[in-house]
Amino acid sequence: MSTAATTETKTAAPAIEKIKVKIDGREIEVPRLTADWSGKLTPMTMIQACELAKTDVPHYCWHPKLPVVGNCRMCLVEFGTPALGPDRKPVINPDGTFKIAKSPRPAIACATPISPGMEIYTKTPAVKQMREGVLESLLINHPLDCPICDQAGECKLQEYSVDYGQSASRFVEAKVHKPKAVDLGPRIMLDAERCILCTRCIRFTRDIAKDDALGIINRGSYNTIATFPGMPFDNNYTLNTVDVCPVGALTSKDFRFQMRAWFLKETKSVCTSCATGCSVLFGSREEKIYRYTPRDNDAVNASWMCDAGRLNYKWIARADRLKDVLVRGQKSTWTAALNELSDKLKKAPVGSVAIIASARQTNEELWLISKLKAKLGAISDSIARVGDADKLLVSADKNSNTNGARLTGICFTEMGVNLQPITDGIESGKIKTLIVFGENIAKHGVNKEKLRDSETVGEVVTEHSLTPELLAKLETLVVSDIHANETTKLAHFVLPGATHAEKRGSFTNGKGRVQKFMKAVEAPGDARAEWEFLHDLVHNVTGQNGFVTIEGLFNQMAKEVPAFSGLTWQAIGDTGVTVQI
Amino acid sequence: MSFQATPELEAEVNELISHYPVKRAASLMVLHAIQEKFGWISSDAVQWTAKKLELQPINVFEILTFYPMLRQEPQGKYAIKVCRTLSCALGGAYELHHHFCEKLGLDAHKHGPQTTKDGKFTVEFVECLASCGTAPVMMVGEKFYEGVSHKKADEIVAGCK
Amino acid sequence: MAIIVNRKKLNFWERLYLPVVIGGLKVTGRHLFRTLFCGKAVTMEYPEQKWTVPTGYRGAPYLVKDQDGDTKCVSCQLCEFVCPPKAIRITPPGDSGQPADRANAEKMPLEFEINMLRCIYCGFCQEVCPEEAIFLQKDYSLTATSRAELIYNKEKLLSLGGIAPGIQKWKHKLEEAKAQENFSVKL
Amino acid sequence: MAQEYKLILKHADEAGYTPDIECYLRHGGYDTLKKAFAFQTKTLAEGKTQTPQEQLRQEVMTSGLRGRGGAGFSCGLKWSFVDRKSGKPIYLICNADESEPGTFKDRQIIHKDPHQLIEGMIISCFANDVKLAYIYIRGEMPEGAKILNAALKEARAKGFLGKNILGSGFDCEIHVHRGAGAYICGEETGLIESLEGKRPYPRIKPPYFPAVLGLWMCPTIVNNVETLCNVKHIVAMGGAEFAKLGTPNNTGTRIVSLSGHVKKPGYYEIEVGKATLRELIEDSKFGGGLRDGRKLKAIIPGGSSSKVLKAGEKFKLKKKDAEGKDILVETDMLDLPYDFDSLAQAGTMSGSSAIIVMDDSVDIVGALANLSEFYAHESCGQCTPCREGSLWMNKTLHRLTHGEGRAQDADYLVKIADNIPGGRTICAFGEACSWPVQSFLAKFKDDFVAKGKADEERRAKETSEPKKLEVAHH
Repeated sequence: MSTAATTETKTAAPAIEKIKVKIDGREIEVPRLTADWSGKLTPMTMIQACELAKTDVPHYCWHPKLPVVGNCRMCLVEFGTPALGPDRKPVINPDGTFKIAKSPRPAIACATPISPGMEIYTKTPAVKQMREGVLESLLINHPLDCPICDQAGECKLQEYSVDYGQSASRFVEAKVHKPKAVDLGPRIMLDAERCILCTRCIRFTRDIAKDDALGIINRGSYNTIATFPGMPFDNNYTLNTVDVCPVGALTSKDFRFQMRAWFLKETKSVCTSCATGCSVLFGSREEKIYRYTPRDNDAVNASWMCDAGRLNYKWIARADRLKDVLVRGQKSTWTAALNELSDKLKKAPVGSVAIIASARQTNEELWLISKLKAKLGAISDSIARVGDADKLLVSADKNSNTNGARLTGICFTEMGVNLQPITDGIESGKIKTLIVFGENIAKHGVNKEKLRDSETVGEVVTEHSLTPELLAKLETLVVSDIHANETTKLAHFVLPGATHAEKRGSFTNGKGRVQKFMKAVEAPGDARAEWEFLHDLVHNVTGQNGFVTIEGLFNQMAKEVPAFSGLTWQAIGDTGVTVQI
Repeated sequence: MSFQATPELEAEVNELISHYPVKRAASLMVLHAIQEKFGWISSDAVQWTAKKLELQPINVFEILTFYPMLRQEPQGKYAIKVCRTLSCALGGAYELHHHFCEKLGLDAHKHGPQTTKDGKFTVEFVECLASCGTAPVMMVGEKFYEGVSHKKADEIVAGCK
Repeated sequence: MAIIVNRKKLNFWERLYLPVVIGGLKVTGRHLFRTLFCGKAVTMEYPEQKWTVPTGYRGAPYLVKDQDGDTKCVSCQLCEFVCPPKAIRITPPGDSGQPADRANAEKMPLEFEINMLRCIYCGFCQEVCPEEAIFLQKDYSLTATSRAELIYNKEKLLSLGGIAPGIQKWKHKLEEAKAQENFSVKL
Repeated sequence: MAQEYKLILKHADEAGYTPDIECYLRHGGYDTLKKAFAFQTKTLAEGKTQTPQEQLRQEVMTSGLRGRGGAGFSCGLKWSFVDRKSGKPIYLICNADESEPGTFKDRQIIHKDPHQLIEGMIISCFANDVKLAYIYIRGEMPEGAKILNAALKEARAKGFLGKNILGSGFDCEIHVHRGAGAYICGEETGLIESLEGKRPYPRIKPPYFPAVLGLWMCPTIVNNVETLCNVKHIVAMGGAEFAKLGTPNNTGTRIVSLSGHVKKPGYYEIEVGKATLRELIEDSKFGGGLRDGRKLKAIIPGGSSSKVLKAGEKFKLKKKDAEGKDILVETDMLDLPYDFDSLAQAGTMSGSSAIIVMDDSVDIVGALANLSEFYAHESCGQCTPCREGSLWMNKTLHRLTHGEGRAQDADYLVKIADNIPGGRTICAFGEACSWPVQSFLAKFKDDFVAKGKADEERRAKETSEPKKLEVAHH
């Protein structure tokens, strides 16, 4: 493979010593040290070794990205270590193996470090009995209200009850009742009765989100998760606590009573709210998206995402979506519109066409646009969006594919330098055709001024320099967008596009991570993925025949764009590949 | 009414904080100090404490709700605590608690601290007070009484003016 | 792998078929005789006359209410999931949607539709229901003048379903919780 | 014949002895501290040198002193585990959170002779290079905290505390930290968390062993009040001399707290193992026997969490015969010598040396219900089995004592209790709350079954289902 596309940056980390442990009689070699939740190298624990050995150890409080507390006691296992003789050296059996001294007490797999020669037993009758005991304890005061609980179907209590629990409860006493439907904050609802007090939410918000807002109040069996009275739990990462909650104690108000989890189709995708590009899963049913949840990707977002990004999906199903191909205001067909447009473009003199693409389009689409640009000798640029950044995941750059736009040559390192020349060109009549993708230039203008993102940080309108009057000077205005807006009203050609949820493609995030995303729902009406019609347009105008599949398109792009060289659609995988930006 | 720390309390708290290399460690002692002055710890007092110790209010609230000796509500002028754990129970603690409740017009079967209507007494049936050899034992405020007979109990109540 | 089933070899009489045909005609004749002369009819004048439906009969599924007249369904959508012909369609209430009409059960369907044209009366919905809110009842002849009419909505299903007393677990939970009010956590 | 042997409480109960420093100094107070400071670096036979601190620690090791808090772990070993190479400060905490029901020995020391504790602490601090120490006293002892604060002030004024103590160049400061009513703060890591100003949730071990990652993640020693007082006497009399007190492996003296149905409840200091349970209960020098006309029913020998002993129980006790061979001798429970090892052999423990005596007037179900309410109230709620199990047992026992029992409840309780101990919880509270239930049920099962049966029969007459009774805490 070639050089430009590097996978992970390989630093000469010191080799980690490997040790041998036996898990349920199977020997496995594992590293002695491994990264803990904060990325620090710490001794590998039993649960991590079991994970490597693909041995299931049930757990509630342990989470690979959170500090270890060891309070749920679900991961108790039995173990033995090599017996030491009087000389403090391991005793060797006649067959050359270590003599194992089995520990009389069990250990929690999540906090006990492994040692050479250790044997871990996860399937003994004692372990089985302990798991049953813990599950029974967790369930005695649980309300057992699965039919109304949003977590049902993805609940660890349900799963482990089936896998490790007993069928019947012996409990005949009255349950402990705690507050239900507690409004913890603007996005979070708490049902304290369902809570198993694993403290994952507390640790997340204290150690990851750095907002020490949650705690446990009261004592013993009456312990309850709570915020300080009158202080809402409202940081930008609260919904992650819903993800880490293994039961239905913390639920998202946005998703509350909307749809049962088992109906949701999961589609691997990428969040487009900022340049971070968190890996997400779309939960959709019958062409409707119900939620975003973060998807593990250590190179981008670990296991988290921000609330703003997570809730920023409702525009996909908005009623004002463009559904029809319009030519001069009249409904048309893709074939007719594209043929007419191709003919126009073929005849356009060099330098008479300008392209304003969006840095929210995919790498493949931007690459196809760059082909048009080359053929037409067009001037092109894109529009920057900025907002506030934080220290965890939110980037100031609100465009999801700024780097893609740069790498494909649509814009330069400083995005927006060509906007003034385009404005001047239209003014002087030199530019007769303007092709706009996904930017409402009639409203926002095409100023060099950075655009404050309207969708996520509130409407901020920059000074107009591309007024409707100016746009009226154009011979041809081609606009492809998702929603109807001021610019589409002025356009001669309106080409309805698809959102990222309705097509496949890839983005290059702020750090150069190329990630692909999959299609979750169908685009409404006649709307089509931009790469599909762009492909036709490029074919008609330039005569080049690329690929009609997204895989082929990507692979072709990787061959031609130096930054992507060596990549293939297949090789990007689910978590992406970092390229040199 | 928001919480107002007196200069003395402020000085005492500063002194307490100086006992520890980490401010947070003083929280339990600060809460004790507040309770000593005001009789209970209000929500505003929690926020004041948190600010003083550079913590979040929930950090203080967590410990306030954990310890039964810390009060989230005003209590009577005289806080009577009767020990109920085994040795005292063997020595007649239940009868003693009953006696107090009857005398002060409270419900002996109700759990948790109960305050008389006039706000003079708060009676609580508490866990071991660590003087099992002289059962039954009880406390009024910080004063400790051992081997409390019903007669002695009456005298104690009579002594509370 | 093919399995060869050996047919029983028929003898002469059997190959004639006549004895069987005659046997059948005998039954017909007997019924004819009884109908004409004994007044004992084996058929009935449907729809004026109606058949007595036996217990355990699986007719159309309807939603039931509890003894307090409250909707039992909590919109868990298990019936929708399990329904083989996908006849059931539930619209969950959503966070700001319709609250349940009884205390403590936070949820109730916003809409509940059964397409009776699709329903195959299999009874899976009744079996899967954790709330005992849907029962196959005795209706077997559903008629309408349009397809749309045979999509029964929540209101119709509830009115047809009637009352089915039960344990009322949500009410019970609330009572248990109320008994603990003195000791419940303060927030 | 067993005698009281007063070492720690030698002066405390003397007429006219007051807790102030003048009185303490008149009785030779702080002389041992001076003796400790006078230790010189010495060269051993192998050419190694031993610092005064190492010598002091050696004395404690030689003395065989076992922790008086409950677990009976060797104090010298505990000190030897301390991570002295980390470069972090070492802390010492005196565990005065005396909360085990039945125990009231530390109260005597703190109230009557606080300077003895302070001297023991300063010596222990010196031996372990500790510059900052805390006394964690339970909240229910406000007077004790006041006495200690006054004593610390006096000690400071006399130069026994603070900078450059007695010109030795050693700095040491001690502060009093008050608890607020939580049994779990007696667990050393729970205590550390509480002292740090957090909820007293015991820490997981590994990795948070106090000797390495204790208070503020620094090496920390947590010792009981009586243990630290003993350190003073060990240094005063020499470790070897101290080891002659008591019996081998059970050295020194112990203050036994005697409560319940005896004529003379109270605290008695004895040489460890030099008195049997019978002597402690019946001898006129100690408990003075049961109330007239009453027979012994059961003894809780080491604080409420130790396993109960039933009157008349017999145990096989390991002893050495005349030739020095190990033999098993059948011993009545009352003839068990009161020490760590004998009680351990009898399947229970001497714990915090608190004996609760119950005579035949006791309703054994009620007694267990009383204890279980204590444990349900005191569980911190961190680990699942203990959080849920302790309250569950309490609810069941509450039912049994309120006429709503079932015959099967005896087995039911054991099954619940079996789910809690044996390393399933972070700290020993899991054991503490289930051992009473397990042992009461093992030894008095008939009482429980009979109670449940009686309830069932009564209800059968009334034809009613068992009611669900609410249990709540203060």
